[in-house]
Amino acid sequence: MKIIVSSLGSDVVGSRSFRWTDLALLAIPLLSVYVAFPSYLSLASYVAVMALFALSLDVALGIAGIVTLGHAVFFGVGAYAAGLLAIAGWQEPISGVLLAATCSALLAAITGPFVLRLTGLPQVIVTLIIAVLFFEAGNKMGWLTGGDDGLQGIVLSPIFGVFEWSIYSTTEYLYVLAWLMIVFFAVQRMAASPFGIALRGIRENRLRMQLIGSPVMRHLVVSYMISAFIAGIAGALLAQTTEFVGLEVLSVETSIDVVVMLVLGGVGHLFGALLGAPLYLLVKDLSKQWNPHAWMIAIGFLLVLVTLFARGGILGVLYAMAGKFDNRNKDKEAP
Amino acid sequence: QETIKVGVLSQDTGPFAQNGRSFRQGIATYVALHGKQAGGRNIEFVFRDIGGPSPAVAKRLGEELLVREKVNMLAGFSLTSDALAVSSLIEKTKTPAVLFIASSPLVPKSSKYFLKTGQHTAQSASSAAVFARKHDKERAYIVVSDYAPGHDAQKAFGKTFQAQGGKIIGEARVPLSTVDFAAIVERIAQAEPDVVNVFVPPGAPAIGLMRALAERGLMKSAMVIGMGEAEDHMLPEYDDSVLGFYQSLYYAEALDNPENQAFVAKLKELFGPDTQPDFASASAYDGAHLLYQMVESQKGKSWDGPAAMEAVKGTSWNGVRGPMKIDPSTRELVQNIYLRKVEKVDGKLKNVVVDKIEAVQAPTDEWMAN
Amino acid sequence: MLEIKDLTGGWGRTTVVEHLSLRLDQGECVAVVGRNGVGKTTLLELISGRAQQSSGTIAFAGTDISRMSAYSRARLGLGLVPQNREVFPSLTVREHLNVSARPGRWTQSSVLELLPRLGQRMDNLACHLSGGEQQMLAIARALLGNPRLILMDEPSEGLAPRVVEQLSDVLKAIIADGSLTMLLIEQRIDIAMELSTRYVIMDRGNIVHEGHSTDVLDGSVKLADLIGFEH
Amino acid sequence: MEQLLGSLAFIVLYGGTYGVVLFVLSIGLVMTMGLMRVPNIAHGAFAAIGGYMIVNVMAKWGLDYFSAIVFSTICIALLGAVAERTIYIHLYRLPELDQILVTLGMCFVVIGTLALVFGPNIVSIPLPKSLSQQIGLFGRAFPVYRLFILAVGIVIIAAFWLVFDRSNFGAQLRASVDNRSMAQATGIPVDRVVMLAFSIGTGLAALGGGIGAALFPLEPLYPLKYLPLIFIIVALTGFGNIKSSIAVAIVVGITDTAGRYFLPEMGGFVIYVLVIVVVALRPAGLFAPRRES
Amino acid sequence: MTHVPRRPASQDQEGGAIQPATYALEAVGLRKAFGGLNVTQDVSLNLAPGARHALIGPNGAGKSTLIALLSGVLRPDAGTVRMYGQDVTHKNLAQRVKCGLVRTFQVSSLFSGLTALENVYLAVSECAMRSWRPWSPAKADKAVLERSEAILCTVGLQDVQRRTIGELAYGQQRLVEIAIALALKPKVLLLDEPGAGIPSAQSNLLLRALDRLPPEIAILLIEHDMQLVRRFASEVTVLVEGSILLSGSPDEVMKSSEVRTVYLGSKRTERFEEERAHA
Ligand SMILES: Nc1ncnc2c1ncn2[C@@H]1O[C@H](COP(=O)(O)OP(=O)(O)OP(=O)(O)O)[C@@H](O)[C@H]1O
Ligand SMILES: Nc1ncnc2c1ncn2[C@@H]1O[C@H](COP(=O)(O)OP(=O)(O)OP(=O)(O)O)[C@@H](O)[C@H]1O
Ligand SMILES: CC(C)C[C@H](N)C(=O)O
Ligand SMILES: [Mg+2]
Ligand SMILES: [Mg+2]
Repeated sequence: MKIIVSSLGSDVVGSRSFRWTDLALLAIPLLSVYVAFPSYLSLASYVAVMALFALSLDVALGIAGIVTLGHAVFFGVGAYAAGLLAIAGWQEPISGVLLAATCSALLAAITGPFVLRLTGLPQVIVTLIIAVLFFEAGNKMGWLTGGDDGLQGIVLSPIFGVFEWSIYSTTEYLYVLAWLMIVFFAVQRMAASPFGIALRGIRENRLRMQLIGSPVMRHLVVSYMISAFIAGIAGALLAQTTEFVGLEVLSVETSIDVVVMLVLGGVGHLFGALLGAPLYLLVKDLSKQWNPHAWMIAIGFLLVLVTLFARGGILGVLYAMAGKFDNRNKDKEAP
Repeated sequence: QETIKVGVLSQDTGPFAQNGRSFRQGIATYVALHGKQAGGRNIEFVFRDIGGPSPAVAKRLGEELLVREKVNMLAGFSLTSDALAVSSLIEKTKTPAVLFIASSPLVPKSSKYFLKTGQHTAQSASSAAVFARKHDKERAYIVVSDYAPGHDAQKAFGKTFQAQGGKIIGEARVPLSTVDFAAIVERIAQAEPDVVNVFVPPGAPAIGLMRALAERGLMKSAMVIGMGEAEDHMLPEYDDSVLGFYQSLYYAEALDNPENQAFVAKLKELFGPDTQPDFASASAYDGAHLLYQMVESQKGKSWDGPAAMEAVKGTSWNGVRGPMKIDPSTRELVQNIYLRKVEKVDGKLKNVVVDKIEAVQAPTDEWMAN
Repeated sequence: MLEIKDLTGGWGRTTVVEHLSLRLDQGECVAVVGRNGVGKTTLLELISGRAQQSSGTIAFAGTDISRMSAYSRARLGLGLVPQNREVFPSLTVREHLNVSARPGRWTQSSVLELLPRLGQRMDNLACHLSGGEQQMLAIARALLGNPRLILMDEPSEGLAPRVVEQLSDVLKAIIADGSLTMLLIEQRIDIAMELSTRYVIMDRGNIVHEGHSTDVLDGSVKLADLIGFEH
Repeated sequence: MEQLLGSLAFIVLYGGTYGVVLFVLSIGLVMTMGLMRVPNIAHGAFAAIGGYMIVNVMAKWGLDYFSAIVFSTICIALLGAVAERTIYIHLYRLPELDQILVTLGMCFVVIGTLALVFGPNIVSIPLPKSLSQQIGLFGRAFPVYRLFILAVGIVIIAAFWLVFDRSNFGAQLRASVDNRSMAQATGIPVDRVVMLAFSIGTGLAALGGGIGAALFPLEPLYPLKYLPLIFIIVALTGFGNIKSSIAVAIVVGITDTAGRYFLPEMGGFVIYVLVIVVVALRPAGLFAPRRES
Repeated sequence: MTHVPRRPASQDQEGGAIQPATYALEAVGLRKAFGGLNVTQDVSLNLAPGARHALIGPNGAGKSTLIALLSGVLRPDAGTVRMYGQDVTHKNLAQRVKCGLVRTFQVSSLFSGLTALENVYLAVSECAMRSWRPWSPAKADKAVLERSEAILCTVGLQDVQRRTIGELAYGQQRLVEIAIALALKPKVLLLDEPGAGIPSAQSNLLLRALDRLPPEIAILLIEHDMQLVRRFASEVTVLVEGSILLSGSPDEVMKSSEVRTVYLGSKRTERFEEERAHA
């Protein structure tokens, strides 16, 4: 069975490329959160971390078509690596994030060739199983991970040696935001690059891609590593901002959560990840306040409705509206 | 009039939702009996649901409670990891926090602002071993779920049982997700123990384990002893296979001290006659008492969290569980551990108190370490 | 047999066929020719009920079938050989023949006699067949349903010349005796003209020219000019 | 020696019945996923609804165990038919990822509703006296309940053989799924065939949820909790091969039981490792007997 | 028409090391069986540089399978495939493409979610070794983009290059298939029924596109349309039941009575004779 990912393939070659103004457009609302809701910054930085995580999934799922229910493995490894580094005395945060993310990417290099040989449901199932095994391994290796008790005692030195961490999450939020923007920009570039198009080609038709001489497996593994690297960054940021790592970073629920976030936002658009994470957490929070068990019902309905009626998530809807507009122009151009 | 806010971090949804419900019930019952005020101040509880084993969320909610809600104290905590996640927060803000049931010895050590009204896992586990030896059980098999609390329980039972001259003939840690215990029970049966010590999370695993043990006849041929697997309100979920199951814990519904009678009566009045208390609601009730004491201690002064803590360290009082005392050096409780057995009373399954071990102290770190 | 009036329709919201009218009598074979992408396939699929019709009527043997599902149309006696073969990849050849069979002149043995190659591959999954074998299977499947009107979209594609020849001989005979009506799309003009009695030329979703196939065969009409191919 | 024999008897009998429950629980998904190509994550939800229904009709209407099981199986089969007509019908055309998401959403809704209505805790189905006894078999006590499971399994297998080997039904179903519109144009009553198949699958899920409740306890999270296990059966079966799914389920049941018996600490994961090994050795072989096209 | 390539005069099969390689593509003793069915039985085939070779045969004779073996989609059970003397039997698909061995598919196999332009772009950028560039925007690579557009122009698809493949008519998809093959700068081109679905009168466009290819490219074509075969090929091989029945010039082959009985049928041959008389 082939799993086709329902992203709306935007015409990369034909469309305008990413501009710096887009980044500014993105940065303004995010920064205004900082000013407008100073008491929500801890939530905001959590949301930003999850958005980054969802973005990493979008690289694998939306661009390269790798369907995984086990992405939390990379998130978790990044988180533990960052936590352990800090505990071991490596307290510089930025290099800590990069080292932790490298661990995730290396792991992807190891599991990648195996997972990526598969497609469709076998791939889904194997990623799920690997995730289950990693969770159990995390639990078993209590001497390293703290097992069920979690990893505590993470202390970091100030960012650039200047900016102190604060319990009001001011530093944390800006720190996470900076990472998010940088990564987002990089991923945007990648998606519109020849490499990005090659990945989309693999997603559409793997055999055919081999037949135009493309090193499909190597492309896939590299994209998987990139995705894992970003997931590792997200995990490391979570560890650094919460100063704690719990086993749940490796859990299957985390993997499912991130898929749901991405899908609500819209797969394959990158912006979708940024929209999906807040939407998901908002709905979860609001419905929980109404009734503790209601959130699953609310998210469930949302998932059904979005998939059936708003193909491509919120962003898909926006694009479709913009697309109608676009088509009209296209028709005018045609002779 | 000034209000003291207490943030309660609990699990209202997800696999530990039962705990959250009990926390709310325990607190509500205490408030109903003792009013909303102490030491001339209003006390307000603010609840937050962590919604599953998610320390990152616990930490975030803790931060929210402190920053946005400006709570003066924290309370609740089902899971050790939730408590550990906020330890750096309360350390930085010098906020007292009362642990209702998180029972790992790591927690009080992680911050000096933790108090607890639950237990040290070893208190119940060691008492179970003492009780088994009292009944001349020689050969013990230990089966625990493979996670940190399980490891603590396994250690404490085994150590105490051997120290008292018993023999451990087998030990197994089964994965947390196990619900079909037929295979491990088969092994246990072949080892022919006369006491089986268990520690598994309540719910599907506990029910599965009891059923498998009964099916293999072990419930009769051996003493099966656990911790909080079959509280009274869970018993309707079990069938008769659970008959004869022993549990050691610091609370039992059937305790007949006046505090408990008042508590149970009010609880049933508030939440319906079918509501039953458990160790979580009892701990929440006793925890509420401790919180009120702390507020009381600051009567007439401006609020000072660390001072309030200092004031209650070393106090002793009669909780719904009987006499309890905070050990000022470790901030662990000295309390009675009750041995209960599931029996049929008037055709219904009930936990009947069969023994109690008085003034059990928490073991030292050195004892736990080796 | 088939009467199409003012038919408009296409795929989803895109309209491909516009205000097209066409009439087929019993025992007739009409060939539809035209360049790539002019909407021949779409016309056929509108008749079979798999494309979306937006206006106009299609009457089949006196019944208005415009609003019927593809299933009801098939049950009424419409057979389809689609352009991409569309065999069921997870069914064997035998299963194809079983699920499509309905009583009539075509039986499993008579179809296999016409297409003996299929008989040798009875227990193969359709996705393991060669291109031509899949085409044969698509034809066999349609014939076994014993339709009164058969819609064929490029049936000769991928078939060896000898098979095409045999097939067209047999089909010609049945059409001649009046028991089958056919709407044929065929890129190979020689085959199309040989089989059909009439032809229509489509361009941009409509019929722009009609004529008798014999005129093309005897060279009095040059089709290529009409269709507008570059040479 | 005797001990070894005892161990073996235990593993075969318990593992076998465990496998049968897995088979009944997963056969519906083998059909929907393998034949109908819908990775129906909500499959377990039907099993859970069926289980809760059994509990409630037994408690509220006083139905006995066996009638309650039959009743709920039929109800859930009907529910499945309705769900197919109203929801799943929109899914066939969607990409698989979307199918996963919609059914996952449905699964969430069911979990939330069950928790809301019946509380977050586990509920159990009381076994009748006749099933909770033990009888001697192979020189050891053996619960009658497990024999009952075996018997149900055999009946179901026989029924499947009748429906799928003796009729066109299987082929019609696969054709309908391979290419819905072409199947319609071929004159196959696609809607009826698919609905029937779906309803059989969900009915059996409910049956499995009911008879297996002692092995897989009912709780709101049930639909997701046992999903990996059911997935494993479906995957190892090689998508859609109903006949081999019984063998696979029993092998999985026995391997799992043996793993838990010989390696209590890690045994729960033997089966996962097995799946990974199988996939490593035969990435296409076991999973996909036919070529994609 | 095009020039007629000559067979290399003498050729020593074993002496690859000594003699400079002369054949563009050389298959020796290929075998393939599916289960019990021998689909390819000891097939040997040579294409000289610049060859215009057609492969014909009844349905199910094993033509597509042979192409699959040559292009590396399938592994042969026995036999060797060489390109310019280099053994490529154990190279995978991608490596063979890099060596210049390119094929098209009988049933279109395209990137259906991408536009026609992107489809070709993929091939061009892969061929230009650009596919590892993760940073520079794809559209900034003017060389690649222009070549892609030029290739689409040769097959007459310039008007629809911004449409996704799913929106194209079948015949147009077939042309994209060929455009991709051309984009890969083939040295040896294997075409599996490229004409299918393209109106016979329009196959000019196809032939013209092939004619514009550098003459040293060797082409192997599978086709059931004899007119196309005759206009295109200088040599024809007939495959029946997995083995080669005969090879020769189009005229020779089509005159053969055996070929008539198993493949061409009577009328078709007559018409062919007629056409030849006209030509
Ligand atoms: N299944 C489909 N979905 C959406 N659009 C389609 C579909 N099939 C065809 N089209 C569109 O309809 C238009 C007409 O195509 P159609 O296939 O009817 O042409 P045709 O005359 O059959 O061409 P050809 O000779 O290439 O087969 C094309 O522009 C195509 O994009
Ligand atoms: N994977 C497979 N399993 C079993 N049989 C196969 C498989 N692939 C191909 N075949 C069989 O091998 C034979 C040769 O197929 P192939 O596609 O090479 O034929 P072909 O010469 O290209 O025919 P056509 O002209 O119809 O395209 C066919 O009879 C086909 O059924
Ligand atoms: C049995 C309970 C008192 C133990 C508790 N569940 C804990 O996590 O520590
Ligand atoms: Mg067409
Ligand atoms: Mg072929």
